[in-house]
Amino acid sequence: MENITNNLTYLIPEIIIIALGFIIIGIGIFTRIRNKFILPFASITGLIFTAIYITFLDIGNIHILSTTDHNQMKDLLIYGGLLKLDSFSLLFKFIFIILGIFVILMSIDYVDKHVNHEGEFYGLIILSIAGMMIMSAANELLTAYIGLELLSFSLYILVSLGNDPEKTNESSIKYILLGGFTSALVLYGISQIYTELVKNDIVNPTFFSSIGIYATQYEAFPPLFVFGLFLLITGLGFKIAAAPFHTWAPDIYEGAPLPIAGYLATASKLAGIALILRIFSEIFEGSHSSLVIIVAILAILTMSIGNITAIAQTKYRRLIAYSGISHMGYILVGLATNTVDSYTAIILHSIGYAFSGLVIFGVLICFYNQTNKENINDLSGLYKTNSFLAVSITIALLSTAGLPFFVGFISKFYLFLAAVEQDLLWLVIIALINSLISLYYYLMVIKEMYVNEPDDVLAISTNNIEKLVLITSLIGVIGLGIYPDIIMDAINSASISVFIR
Amino acid sequence: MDSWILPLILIVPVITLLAILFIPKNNDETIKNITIFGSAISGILSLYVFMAFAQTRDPNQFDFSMVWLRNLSIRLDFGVDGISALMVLLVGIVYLTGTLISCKITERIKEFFILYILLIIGVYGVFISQDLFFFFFFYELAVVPMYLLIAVWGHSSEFETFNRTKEYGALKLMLVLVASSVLIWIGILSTFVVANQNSFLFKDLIDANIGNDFQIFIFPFFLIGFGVLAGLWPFHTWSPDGHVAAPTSVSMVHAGILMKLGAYGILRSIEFLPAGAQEWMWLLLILGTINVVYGALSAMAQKDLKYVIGYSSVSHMGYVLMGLATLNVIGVAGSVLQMFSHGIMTALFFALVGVIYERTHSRDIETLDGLIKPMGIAGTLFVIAGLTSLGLPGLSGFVAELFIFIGVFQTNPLMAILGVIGAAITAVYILRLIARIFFGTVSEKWANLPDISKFELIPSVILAFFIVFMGVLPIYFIDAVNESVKELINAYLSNFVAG
Amino acid sequence: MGELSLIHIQIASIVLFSIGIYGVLSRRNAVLILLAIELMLNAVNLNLIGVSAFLDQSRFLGHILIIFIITIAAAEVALALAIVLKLYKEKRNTDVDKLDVLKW
Amino acid sequence: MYELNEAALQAPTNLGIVWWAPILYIVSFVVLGLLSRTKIKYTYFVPIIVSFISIGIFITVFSTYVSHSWERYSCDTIGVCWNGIDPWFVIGDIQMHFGAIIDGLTVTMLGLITIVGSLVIIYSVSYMHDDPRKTWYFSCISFFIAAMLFLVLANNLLLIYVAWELVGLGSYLLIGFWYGKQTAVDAAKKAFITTRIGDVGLMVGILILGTSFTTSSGAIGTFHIPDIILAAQQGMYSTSELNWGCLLIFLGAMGKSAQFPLHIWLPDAMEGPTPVSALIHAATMVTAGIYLTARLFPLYEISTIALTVVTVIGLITAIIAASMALVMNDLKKILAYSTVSHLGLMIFGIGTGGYAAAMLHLVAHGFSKALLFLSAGNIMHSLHEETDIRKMGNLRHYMPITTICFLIGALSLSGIPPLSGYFSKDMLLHGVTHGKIDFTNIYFLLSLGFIFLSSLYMTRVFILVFWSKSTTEYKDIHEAPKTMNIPIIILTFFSIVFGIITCLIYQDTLLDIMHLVTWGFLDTPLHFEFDLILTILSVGFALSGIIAGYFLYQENYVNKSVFNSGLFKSLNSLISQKYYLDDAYNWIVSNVVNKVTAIVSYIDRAFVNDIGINSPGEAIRATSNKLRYIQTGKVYNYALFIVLSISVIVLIWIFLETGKIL
Repeated sequence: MENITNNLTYLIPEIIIIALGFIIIGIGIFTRIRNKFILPFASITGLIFTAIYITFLDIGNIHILSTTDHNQMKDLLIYGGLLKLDSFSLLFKFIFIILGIFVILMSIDYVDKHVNHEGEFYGLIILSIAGMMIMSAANELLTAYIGLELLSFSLYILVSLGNDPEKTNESSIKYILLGGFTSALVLYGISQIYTELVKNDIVNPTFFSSIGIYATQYEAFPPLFVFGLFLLITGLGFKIAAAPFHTWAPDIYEGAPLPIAGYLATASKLAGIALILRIFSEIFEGSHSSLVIIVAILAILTMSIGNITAIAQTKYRRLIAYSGISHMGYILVGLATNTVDSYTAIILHSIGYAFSGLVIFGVLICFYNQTNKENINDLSGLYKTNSFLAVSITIALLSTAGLPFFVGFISKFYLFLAAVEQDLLWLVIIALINSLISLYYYLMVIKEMYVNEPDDVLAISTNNIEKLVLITSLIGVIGLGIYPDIIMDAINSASISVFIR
Repeated sequence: MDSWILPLILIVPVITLLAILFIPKNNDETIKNITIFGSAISGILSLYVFMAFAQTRDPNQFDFSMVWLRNLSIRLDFGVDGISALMVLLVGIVYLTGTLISCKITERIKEFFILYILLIIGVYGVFISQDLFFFFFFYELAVVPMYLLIAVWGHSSEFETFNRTKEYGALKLMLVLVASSVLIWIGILSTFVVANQNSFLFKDLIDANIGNDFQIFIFPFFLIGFGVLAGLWPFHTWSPDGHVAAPTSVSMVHAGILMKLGAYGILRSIEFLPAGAQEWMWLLLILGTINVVYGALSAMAQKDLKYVIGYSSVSHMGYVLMGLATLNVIGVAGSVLQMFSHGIMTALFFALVGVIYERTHSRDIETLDGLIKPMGIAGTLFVIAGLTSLGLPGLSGFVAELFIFIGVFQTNPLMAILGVIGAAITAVYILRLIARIFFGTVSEKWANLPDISKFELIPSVILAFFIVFMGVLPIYFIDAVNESVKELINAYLSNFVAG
Repeated sequence: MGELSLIHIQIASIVLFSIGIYGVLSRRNAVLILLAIELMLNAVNLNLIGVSAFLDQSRFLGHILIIFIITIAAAEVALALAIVLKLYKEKRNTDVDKLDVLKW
Repeated sequence: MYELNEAALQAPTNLGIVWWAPILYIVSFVVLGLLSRTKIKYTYFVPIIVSFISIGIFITVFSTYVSHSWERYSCDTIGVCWNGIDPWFVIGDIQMHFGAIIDGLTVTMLGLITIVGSLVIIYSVSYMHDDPRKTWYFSCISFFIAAMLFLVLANNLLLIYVAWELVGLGSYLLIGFWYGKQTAVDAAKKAFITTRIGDVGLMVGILILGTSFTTSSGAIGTFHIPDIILAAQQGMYSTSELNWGCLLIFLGAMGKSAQFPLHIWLPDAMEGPTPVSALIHAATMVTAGIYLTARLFPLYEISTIALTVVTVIGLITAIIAASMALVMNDLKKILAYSTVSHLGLMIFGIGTGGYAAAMLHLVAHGFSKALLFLSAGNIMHSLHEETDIRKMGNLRHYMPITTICFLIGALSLSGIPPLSGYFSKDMLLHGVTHGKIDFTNIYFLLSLGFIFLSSLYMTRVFILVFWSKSTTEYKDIHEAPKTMNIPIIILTFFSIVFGIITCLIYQDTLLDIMHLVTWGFLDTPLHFEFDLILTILSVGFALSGIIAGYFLYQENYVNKSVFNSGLFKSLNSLISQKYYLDDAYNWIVSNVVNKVTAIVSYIDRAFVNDIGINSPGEAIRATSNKLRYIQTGKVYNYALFIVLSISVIVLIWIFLETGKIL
């Protein structure tokens, strides 16, 4: 009892958020609110408060910057080590909250137009944030699984809140069926791992750390354990839409409400990455070269399929989905590298990716709200109809293509440098060729917007909130590109705390 | 003690850019004036840098250094030696003149200038950064705006034989250049790892004494990667199409400066990969020679005025590459001078082609004739540029090409002879061109075209002035360049004396 | 016909799991697919209970896992059924074969 | 290791004044060039004044030079003239100074250029009087003369190359002066390109000679002519180097001096204004090649192969050009071909070792041919640019002065004593007979044939233009104005007295000057020796040519039908088609050059671009269109996909671990 109560103090952020989520849902259900701003702003205030709490109060004298070098690294296990409190988790929690805030801001108009369950919409977003926070803090398979499911369930519902009934139904059915299927696979994987660890009576058989211990002890894994491991990887890969588990992503992005697609593309992928980093930093303990190779193969598949398939797309949602897939490929490159540097790079890259993803979806939401058009060539002449949107999305696309002045360049450079340091030059070459291919379809989009004439010249307007969101995230994209050093402390401490432990 | 001159060279365009950014769209005049003002300041700064260097010849006088990214120990490290000082001057000149020329642009002038200045920032950055990472950073940055600049403000070319859209030109340019930069990525990353100095600074990489085998393995990546931007055969086709599609001032910057980035990159990579350079320079020599002859022959076959110039710059970049390939003081100095000379010359060419196109709305050599009668000044300037490109003494091209010939002749006489023959071919097509479009009887539809206007005359005259100045007093430029080249080559040679 | 040992349970769970997978792959009815997924989950449970009963008598961690899994599975099914119901309301059938608007 | 040659005496400082001649001309070029778009009249006074000054300079230099012992003076840096100036540029360690050699050769050329130059300028004043762009004309003339002066002063092969190119540019500008005329434009283009082909040889030759050895000071070589010659005499060059160097440089000389087969540009160059033809294409520029060959004669002396080539080329040119001059009907073209043939004679003379005689002939021919061109200018000026001699005749009644001058010029070129042509030609023949070369007899006979031909066509021209009945009657025909006649008369005077003065009165002075090009080792007579047999032969052939011409063209003893039958016919057509050389060149241009370029550009498009650059992109796009169909949209397919990929991964794992699949 004693233990539980004073552990609760460390969970205050999660508690606040969950509470907030329920409150918002409640308000949404039990009251009739005409004003479209009340609910989102209520939830945003809550989130901002939590963010501040996470950033400035140091919880159990751990804060985001607590681990700047390997020696004085602090972390804190709570609930008997089920959850781990360290700079990594704090950083990611912070990021999730920020992303949540942005997504909520972006979706105000959309919700007003297309969604009739405001409360559920915002509330579930908030709940999913809680899920992601648990994922990032989880130190144990079951906890991780629970966080994952909390996230997934919220997303299942959110996906089904779309406006176009046919597409929405299809996408939500697909999503929940495949999600359930993979979660079953994951569970089976967990059970196999549990079996193996218990066999070799390792204490706490479901802890990540014990996987690490096992991996260090045994060079050759028994087949069932490997099978379980791969099932686990499958589940995580499904979460971040890495090939060959990516097939759901384009369809769901197309069917889901646009802000939720953005949310899937940014936040939930980051959550998956957080979990993957935690688990793989353990799995890669000891020398298991063939595991590295397999991750590398997955990376190649993901990059290539994502980029090459993207070229043929005609709907911008699917295009973005595929480009997101290819980015997960780059991150898998970093994973295969598996050094502190690569982890730092991964975190930097995913932050940059999230920012540019926010910009892209922000622009597309504005566009969609006013035109209800979904094809890439509907974007034609966007520069004429609204130059601000065109410029923002151009910058975001160029950043994701990895061109300088934008965060994409330095993060990619960092990622690939780390990989080359581990003699993965061949992998890097493939990645570079892929980023070249990606540039092609980004340029196609840019061409549509600037060179071609708009087919109907109705000026597209942007309200202040959208401007705010876009400009803030653009500042993120460009600022980090020009001087990334400002957030390097946080990222370093995070990567050290997850990698070195 | 850091000098703030070089950061200033970057900051001034940035400020100009921001200033334009916050001016509302509609008042073009203000935007033009601000850009001209800013470019004038940059030009003066560049001139100052070059002259100050020519005075003292102290390569460290402008050093500036600050930490940029601790994790990778990337430093923002600026400095110029004779070579880059000359290049900075080149950028300054072309920037100013290009700005003046592009005052004719009417649509979306704000955006045009923003992208244009972005391009300029990129090229300035490449020439002044002493750090491999930032070298590449700015290198890529210089490529970024090209697509929109060409695709939005360019011209497609329709002919009965073929027609090529500006989108195609822009796309090909962008993709080929980025593809080449993939090679440079690989080169830089693996060099950094192998050098193991935990630093991207050129001087650290030079001190690293990278192993020969690795050098020999990695140098081709730099060679081809940078070479593509220098129009290296057979990867040159992006350049004529890009030139032709691009608007005037962009062609000026593109052919005048951007292609020099490639050669400059090769020059820099010789510094820290001497063994690789020694191993591979035969390839560069051969390809460069092919560039010269092949480019000249293709230029002779073109019907489009701008294509002729485009291929001629392919051919002239061939001289630069040949000079680099000699790896002796004379040849390399020659190629540096050729970079400058060709930069000015081709900028003048494109400026005048732009003038002609403005007037006649045709670039078809067959239809243009006798233009020197209505457009005397433009014609005279064009003839000056043409004579420069065929290497006439007393104009900037001669000394450079002479150096290159002598340098190459010492390493490989056959190639030198081919180079000289290439110069002769150049003479043939340039004279054909001039005779075709400027002399002869003027057809009445051109008979009363207006001659060159103020905003076109001033930049053209500035460029022509530098051409003649360098031709008549080459010593001033040579002295500035020679010492740095000597240092570079001696450092290069010392690698083999040592081991 | 010896007494029950862990290996039997594991084999049983693998078989069950495979059947579940087969069901997911072969059924065209959303509800049946859900049932197949449930089958897979139960395979997991079976495996866990066996392992924890035979090898993990000190802590019975497996049992704890099972409790959680069952709960979550229940929630998931509920959610899924809701969505299927929504689908059924509009389409009057739950055949996933008809759901291929979103592709390519 | 080779030591730089310090032997050159320090020149008397007032020789430095020589630099002012080209510099003043440059000034005049710049000034007039800037004024050329203004409406100011009388701008031509600038070049006139400059030309007088330059003649003064020549006289000073000449007298200084003569008054000192006739050594070769080399002011190795312009510093002798202007104290303390940077080198023009620096190649590695080689410093490129404006250096001058002042020796007999230079002085001779200086005299020719300054005198003929100023006369032509004066002549042009009234010839170009009505042209709106005459300021630009005079600017170009000044530019040309300046370049020419630099060329003859330069002590350094690179400087010579520079001046060489600039001279070419001057000629280009002046030939194409009337840019409205397509023929003029084409002629200018042809001239520049043809000479440029020769210049490739020149450049490479210079490179060979300049960089084949390294000096003790570690420089990569030297372009300083005395050093090169010294090096050659000390055997620093391998035989092949020397042969190639000399031959290639001679290729350049062939281009400039219109030697067969590169002579084709010179007749076309007559499209330019006539005074230009007189200055550039008779007296000065075309002699640059002869000058260069003479300047480097010591090298040729060592490389016998080159010398033989020089001799043969010269002789071929002389004969062929003379034969063409015989059948042309365009006054200026005839003069042009005769120029070509005389240039050939000079080259031939150098080849046989008689460079002194060649230089003498160069000057004599320069004066006489300038005279002839200017007279032709008179004629055209009064006949409204008519140049077809068949439409002329009987002009002696209308323009007596021109007639007399023309006659004297023609006779001098035919080598009738005591005109200057006679002396130089005789010396040449003397060189042939006494020179240490093979096939002397053949050479001698051919040169006699040349003499016959040249007198023959000169007679033809003179008779058809001035003597025979005129087929057309002229309107408002008049003698040319004084400003045009005075230069002609002066030139006439020169072509009369020049030979006498040099070869009889002051011969031991002047011939030595002519001769000192050879750095003191002599193999041909220093003095003009009167050789009776030789004189009889040469003069006899010349006279026979004149007589034959008289009977052919004046009295028409032989009716023309003879020429239209049998051997004569074919020969006639062959010659009048210029030996099909132009056709050959045109064929090459249209069927080889253009084809090649077309092929290259096609390859560039079809292979390098479309296959090399485009096709990868196409391929990727195609793959993408295939690959997108993985996405069937069926949920169970997705599930299957997942399951399959898991099993594949497991297989891969097994393969990686065990090295075999199952």
